[in-house]
Amino acid sequence: MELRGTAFDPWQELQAYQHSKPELAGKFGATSIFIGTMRDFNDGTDVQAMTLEHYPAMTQKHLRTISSEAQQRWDILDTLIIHRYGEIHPSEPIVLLAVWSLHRSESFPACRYLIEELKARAPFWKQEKVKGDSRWVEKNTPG
Amino acid sequence: MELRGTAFDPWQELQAYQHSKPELAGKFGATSIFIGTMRDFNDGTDVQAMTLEHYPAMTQKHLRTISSEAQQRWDILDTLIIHRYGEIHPSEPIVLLAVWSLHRSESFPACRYLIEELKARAPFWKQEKVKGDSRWVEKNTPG
Amino acid sequence: MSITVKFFASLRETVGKADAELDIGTIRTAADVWRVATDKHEHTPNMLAAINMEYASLDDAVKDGDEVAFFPPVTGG
Amino acid sequence: MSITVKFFASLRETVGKADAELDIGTIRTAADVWRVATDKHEHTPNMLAAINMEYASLDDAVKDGDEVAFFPPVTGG
Repeated sequence: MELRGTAFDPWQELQAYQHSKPELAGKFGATSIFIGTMRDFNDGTDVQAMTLEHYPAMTQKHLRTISSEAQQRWDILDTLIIHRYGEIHPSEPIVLLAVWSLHRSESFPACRYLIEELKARAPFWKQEKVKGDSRWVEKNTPG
Repeated sequence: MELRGTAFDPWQELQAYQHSKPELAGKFGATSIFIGTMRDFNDGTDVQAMTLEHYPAMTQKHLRTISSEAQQRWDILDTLIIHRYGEIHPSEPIVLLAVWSLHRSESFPACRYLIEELKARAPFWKQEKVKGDSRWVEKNTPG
Repeated sequence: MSITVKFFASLRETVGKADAELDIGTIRTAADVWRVATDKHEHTPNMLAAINMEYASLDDAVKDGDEVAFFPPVTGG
Repeated sequence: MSITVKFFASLRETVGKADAELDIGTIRTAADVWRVATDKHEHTPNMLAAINMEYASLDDAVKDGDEVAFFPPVTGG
């Protein structure tokens, strides 16, 4: 679980993370991944950039909780959560979630649970830059 | 959609594929990915290697069909399917699936659909090497 | 005998500050914290509150040393 | 006037060949193809058949030029 203030490459992160866990090699049969990426438009208008504000200690606490809830509900081997904060530009990843398990019947619902709970509970707030102005995003798209 | 006779790195494939589609940049908000990986055990015994036999023309046809069915059922921007055949070793990816869409409510069910339909319909057959012997895998784990 | 208060996102802008430190005095609930810290500022009905990093209702009790936060609906991910 | 036949995986091993080419003769259905190509070999009830790359039932009709395949339940992914 990591909060990141600068842009990251999800493929490099996944490769490095899996490499850092040699004990998983040969043990998992299923990996489910979700990446949320910033688009260059929202609600019909162009978006130049976005600032993601957060409540650091509470965010960390809740991402850890969500992750252990997933580990309790499903038989999974490992999870990875990386979430951006700060200024974000179109086509940059906002969130990367990955779940490793023996079978897909565990990794799929666990990955979905992580993103739904993260969106419902993790204290982040998006402010979009639209035509020089700033607007707060009032709510997330439903899952 | 590609059938691959040799080992591949899913992260490199994803990076290269996304790089090859600059028109997608900034347009997608959600990417759902599934990777099926060979384990070093199955049904309680160690597995040294696996041979994946397939029916090439029928496999290609069905993977294309499954992919266009997903594109018809959900509002998705792109899909990627890479599937191995031939001799596979533990911890090598067998299948890589990715779906790009605006929102997660499209990418998640589409990605799940791809793997369930692939497992149900694509003509592949696994033969495991166990203690020097070969055994055919009789059926897949349910989803 | 004090309470730390935090405001985030649009609420931080509306209230005009990010933090406050309150003497506990007659404060008993999160709603009291809001009233004292914002000088009875009105808030939207969908405002969220957290006490010590856990979601709380405005009726929930606060005690000395607590950190109380107020913010709009969350929009991460 | 011929039918191309293919056998895969454990079925290829049981039958002892991967391919066959049949004169169409009195062959009308996929079941006829199986009987002629395998010399009336028994098959498991879960055997699958495909005609021209599409899943088919053993009762389905075949015609000149068709490719008919027989295989066990698929186990990809």
